[in-house]
Amino acid sequence: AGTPLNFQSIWINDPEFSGYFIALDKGYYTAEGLKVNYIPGGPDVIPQASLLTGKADIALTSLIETASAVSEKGAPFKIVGAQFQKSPDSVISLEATGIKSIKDLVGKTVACPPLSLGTFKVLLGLNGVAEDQVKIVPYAFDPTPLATGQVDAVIDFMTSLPFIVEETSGKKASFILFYDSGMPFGQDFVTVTEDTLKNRRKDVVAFLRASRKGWNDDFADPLKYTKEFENSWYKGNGYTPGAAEYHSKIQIPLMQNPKGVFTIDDESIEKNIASLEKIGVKANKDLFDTSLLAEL
Amino acid sequence: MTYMTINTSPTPPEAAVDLIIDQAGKTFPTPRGPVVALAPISLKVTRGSFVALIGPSGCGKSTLLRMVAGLEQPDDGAILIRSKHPEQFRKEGELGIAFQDPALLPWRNVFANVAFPLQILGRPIKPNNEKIRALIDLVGLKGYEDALPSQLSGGMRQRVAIARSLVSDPSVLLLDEPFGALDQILRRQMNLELQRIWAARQTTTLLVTHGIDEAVFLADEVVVMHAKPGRIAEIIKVPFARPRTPDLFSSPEFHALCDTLTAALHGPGAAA
Amino acid sequence: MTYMTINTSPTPPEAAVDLIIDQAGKTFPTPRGPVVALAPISLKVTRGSFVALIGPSGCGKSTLLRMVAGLEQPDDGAILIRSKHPEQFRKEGELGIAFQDPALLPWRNVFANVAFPLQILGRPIKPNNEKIRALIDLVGLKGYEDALPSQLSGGMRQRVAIARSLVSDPSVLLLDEPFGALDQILRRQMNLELQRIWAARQTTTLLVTHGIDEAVFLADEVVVMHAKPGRIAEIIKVPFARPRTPDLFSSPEFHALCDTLTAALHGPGAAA
Amino acid sequence: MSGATRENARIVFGVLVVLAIWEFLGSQTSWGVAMFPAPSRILAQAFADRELYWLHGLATVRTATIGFVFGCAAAMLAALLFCLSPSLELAFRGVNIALFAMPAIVVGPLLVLFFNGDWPQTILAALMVYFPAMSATLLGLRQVDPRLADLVAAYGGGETKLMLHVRFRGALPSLFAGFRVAAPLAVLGAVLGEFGSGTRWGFGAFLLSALPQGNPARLWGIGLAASLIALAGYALFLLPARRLAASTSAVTLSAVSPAAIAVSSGGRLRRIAFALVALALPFLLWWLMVTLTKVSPIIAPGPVQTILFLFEGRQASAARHALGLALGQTLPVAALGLLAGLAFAFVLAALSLLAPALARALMPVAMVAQNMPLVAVVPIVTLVFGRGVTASVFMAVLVVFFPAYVLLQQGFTTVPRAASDLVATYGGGRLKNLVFVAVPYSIGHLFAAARLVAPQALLGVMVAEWLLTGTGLGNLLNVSRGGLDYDMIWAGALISILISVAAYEAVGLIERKVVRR
Ligand SMILES: Nc1ncnc2c1ncn2[C@@H]1O[C@H](COP(=O)(O)OP(=O)(O)OP(=O)(O)O)[C@@H](O)[C@H]1O
Ligand SMILES: Nc1ncnc2c1ncn2[C@@H]1O[C@H](COP(=O)(O)OP(=O)(O)OP(=O)(O)O)[C@@H](O)[C@H]1O
Ligand SMILES: O=C([O-])O
Ligand SMILES: [Mg+2]
Ligand SMILES: [Mg+2]
Repeated sequence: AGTPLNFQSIWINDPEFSGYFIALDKGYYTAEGLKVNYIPGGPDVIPQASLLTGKADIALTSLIETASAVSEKGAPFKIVGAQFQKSPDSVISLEATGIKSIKDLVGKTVACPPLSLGTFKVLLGLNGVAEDQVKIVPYAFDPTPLATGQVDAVIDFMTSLPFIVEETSGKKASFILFYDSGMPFGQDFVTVTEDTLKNRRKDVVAFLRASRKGWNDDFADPLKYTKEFENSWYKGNGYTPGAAEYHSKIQIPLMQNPKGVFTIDDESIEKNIASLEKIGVKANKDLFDTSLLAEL
Repeated sequence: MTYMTINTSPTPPEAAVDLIIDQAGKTFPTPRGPVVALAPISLKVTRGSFVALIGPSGCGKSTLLRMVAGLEQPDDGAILIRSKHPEQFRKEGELGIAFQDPALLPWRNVFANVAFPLQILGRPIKPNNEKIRALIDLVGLKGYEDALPSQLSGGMRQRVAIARSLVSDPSVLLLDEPFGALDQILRRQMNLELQRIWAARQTTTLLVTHGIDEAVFLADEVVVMHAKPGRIAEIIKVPFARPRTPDLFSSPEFHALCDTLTAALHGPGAAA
Repeated sequence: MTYMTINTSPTPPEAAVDLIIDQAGKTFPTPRGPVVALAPISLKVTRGSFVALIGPSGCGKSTLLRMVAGLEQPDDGAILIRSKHPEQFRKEGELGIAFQDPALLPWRNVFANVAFPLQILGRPIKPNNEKIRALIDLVGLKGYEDALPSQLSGGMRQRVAIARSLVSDPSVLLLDEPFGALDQILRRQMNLELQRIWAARQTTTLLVTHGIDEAVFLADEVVVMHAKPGRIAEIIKVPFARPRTPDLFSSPEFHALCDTLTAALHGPGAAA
Repeated sequence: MSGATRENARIVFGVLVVLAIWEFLGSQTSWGVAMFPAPSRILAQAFADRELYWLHGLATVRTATIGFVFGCAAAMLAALLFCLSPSLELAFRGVNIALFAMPAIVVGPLLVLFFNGDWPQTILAALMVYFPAMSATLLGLRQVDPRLADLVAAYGGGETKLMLHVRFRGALPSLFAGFRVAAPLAVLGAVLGEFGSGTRWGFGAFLLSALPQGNPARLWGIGLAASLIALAGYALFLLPARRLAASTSAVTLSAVSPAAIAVSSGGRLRRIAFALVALALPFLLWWLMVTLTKVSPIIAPGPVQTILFLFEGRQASAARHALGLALGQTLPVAALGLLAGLAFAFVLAALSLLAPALARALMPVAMVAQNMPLVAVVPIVTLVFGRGVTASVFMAVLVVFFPAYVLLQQGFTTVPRAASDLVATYGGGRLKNLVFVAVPYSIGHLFAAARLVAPQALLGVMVAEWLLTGTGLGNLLNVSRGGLDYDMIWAGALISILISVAAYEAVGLIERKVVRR
């Protein structure tokens, strides 16, 4: 197939996307006859929107946004795989603060990205904490307020922040996964439009297959690629080698599945849908199409 | 309707009329109510004649000149220069003007300011270099070609404006107190030069001046205006032969005419 | 060093000197090289005297006035008004000035323009309402108090500037060709008014003018300047008794002195 | 030692003292170490990062330059057209303000959707540049000395000749003021665009990647470097502007106030008619754009859909409620931000007359503050101001003051010497000159500045809401884009633009009252 496959990522280049970089560098996509065009993400990049405008053919998305776009706006999205079985979304705090469970947030100040606010509030409710028992302020990706004690906890991925906070403040940090606190979500769902699924099904399958190969390479020796990409894919992304290594290693258990990376099965679909329901987003199983994974 | 007609002395009957002002008046609306700058006046000026306008401050001299140049529209009546509307006529490049305020372009030096009308008229500067320099010389500013207006004295700026009014070789020349900021010696010099240029080119000239002697020396006819409302009170012919020389200034006839004019200015209807 | 000293006619030996100009000259740097506006000159003016400055256009009259007002710094030498530096002196509100250009603030009406110096000096307007109106009346602009500068004729603007220069009851008055745009009748009137005000308040006055007759009529001494470079050529005393009346204009002595002045202006060193 | 030299020496000394205090706080206090890094640390980090600075810096400079060129070219062309046809300006006023008042949180994602490569950030830079540059240029073109206009007319010259020989040249200082506004805004726009667009290179991307790394020295280094580039852009156009201003202002005072010339004429009826056109035109263009590009209505609802969203269907009242609530939080703060921003701009511009050396010293500080990426200063702002109204107003002022300052300062420098001389002769100092001459003379600039600030203030507060308070319209729009709730985003943008237009027109109304008495 000569037509390029435009792949919209969900964030800037960091170890979260190593598998794809490996597949690109090692020619796994080319071997599948794909010409993958990797488009990095960023705060203003909304991958679902890229799908809708046709800028991207395939995208990594967050479930809540995708599901609500489907149920409320009638967006023609299909999820064909999940990079993270468990979302890295966490409550991250300094160990000294003594936050060991969501309940411990009572009376604390939490910096939460506005986009995660709804989810976080529901999470509080699920754990028996009333909204007004926690002081919530906006969070803009900067760990400084946590390190300096301006806030007691932040809502962020645990893939690099705990390491960074420890490095900068010299104090131990800990995290609580949303997943483990009554809000089991996956993350970085491989999403396409119904049109793409119909017209380029083969390409999407090929993409999943090649990407899985890339991830498997990564799982086998994450540090090798961290080093390798330091001066290519990661260049200029601000990571220290230590943070990149930490990130590469800590994310692996969240992605791995005995049936291979990207796996979604009935069990995980149910969990995700149940979580969506908790935050008031309607969804049904049609949102997911597991048949492509079956063809890998 | 009667016209007050002005002719050069021995008028051939077919002498062309260059300027017709027909019952043209001007009232400015202001927040404090309308201000009559000029009651409707009529005037004819034949080709090549030199007309001086004198009158008290505020009697509408500048307004009249600005109407002739098409910069103000008369409320009623009509103004025709060479049978054309002022807006049309000035496009032909036959109009020269020096305002009461020199109005120099602050970013242009003397040379470029004098050359400005040519540029507006779309005429080339290069072939006129010599002429521009000669005009600058004429007004005594040789050596100041490159000076900016901010580097000139008040009288020097006024002289630039005089040179500029002549640069397009106009056939109708409007001068609004062009010599107001000049000393008497220079003023006399400029009077003579102006007479020379006027005679050589038969330029129909309207000169606003406060110098009665200047008016008598230069003009074929002097239009005396009165104020409140601005109007033409009297038109006085100047019978002296051309060309006129500086000794005219000391002749008794000259002084007599000046006295007549002074009386006309003071006249019974002349408001303070 | 010699001073050219100017005194009111019968000078008591202890007459205070209001203005001392001591070897003050002014050269302007321009891209075309330095322009000597004024060679170093010295001059003393005693308190209450009236000095007229005459000279060809560009001889440095305005520059001199501006130096006295502290608006230009002399290259060398010193200028003292009542033993103070101009910058200091003007703060006392004892200086009145009318520039060659009326320099009215376009957004202020006539009344507010005349009142402007009071505001700058931090004096109240209200109690001076009557005085401001009287000054506007004096310059013949009664009824135009609310008019904006754009609604005035050239001569009217100049008259506003004259009224403004008097509003602060200055003890030193600098006037740069204040009557240039006025007709002769009004000019004579203003001459008389100026004499009256000067006499009543013993205002030390420096008047730049191109009217030789005006200079002789008003001044105690006339400073004749020459150009290239600007300098003082001669100082001529005017012996006529005070108060002077309009008949002076027709006296033979008056004409004789005017001729002397004209000659001095033309003098051997006078450049064109 | 002359007065100026002495004053400059004092300022150098002052700067050194400030740096020393900064160094102390930044290295000796725990909060300083964490969020107010000492200059030495910033420099050391920058040196370590020098290769990255080169790569990112080059990208930003390129993007900003291209954005600057496009934005200014459009601004000059538009100003020319608007000067020739004031009706056109009235008709396009809505579009102009919309382009300016469109929240970056809304535009950013849209640009990223429709353009590839460096174009999203380049276009954002151009968009930020366009309106202020156009306003400054238009102001300069309009304020033609009527004496010169008469001269041209007397020689049969029409609008073209007047434009060619008088307006253009007379507008040069204003044009340069426009450039001075535009250059830093282009950098800011580029950085903002890079921050969001997913590009790999540019200070915005550098900033975004540095942000989660807990390395304040790097963060501040990036911010300062971006500011320095902006400052350099500003300075580039400052020197020629100074020289130009001197040779452009008239020697004598015109009898007509320059502000009175620029106030648009025409009867009330005509103005109302054009106001309606101005209101309708953006909607028409919006509808055209949506229709022609055939974008999914989920992302780009047309005007009808957006209005229906607000007034029909189940969700309408909830949407109106959410927007009303957000506006209730945003508007009062924006009004405060407008006043505070204008006041700050005025004070800074006034200082350029009252205490030029102090203004020269403050200017870079203010510029750096304005260009410092807000995300980098959030922790310190929070520390100093908390997360309440004060913090929002402070952030709004930072975003707002700069174009207003440049315009005002430009106005002050065009005052003819004759007017200042008058003040001087009566012993008036700089303050009296400011109050009685400079301000009334440049009243047109003052109002132009106010009109610029009006939409900006709203934007500034929205940024603060997004980064600091998590309330109001800024937060609503930010949250909505996550939910792909483009109906809400467009509705919010529409309302914020309508408010901006209203504020802009209100300023114009006041101006007409003040200038034409
Ligand atoms: N734009 C205007 N608006 C209102 N009134 C005006 C305007 N222009 C002129 N006037 C008024 O019209 C009258 C005549 O003005 P004009 O300038 O023609 O006088 P002038 O004869 O040239 O006087 P001067 O010798 O002082 O220059 C004056 O009373 C003046 O106030
Ligand atoms: N700012 C300046 N820069 C350069 N040259 C100047 C400047 N101001 C004045 N000059 C020059 O200084 C000389 C004297 O100027 P000044 O204005 O004092 O003359 P003046 O005697 O008042 O003449 P006028 O009667 O024409 O007003 C002139 O040659 C003028 O060109
Ligand atoms: O980075 C910002 O300036 O918002
Ligand atoms: Mg006049
Ligand atoms: Mg002078």
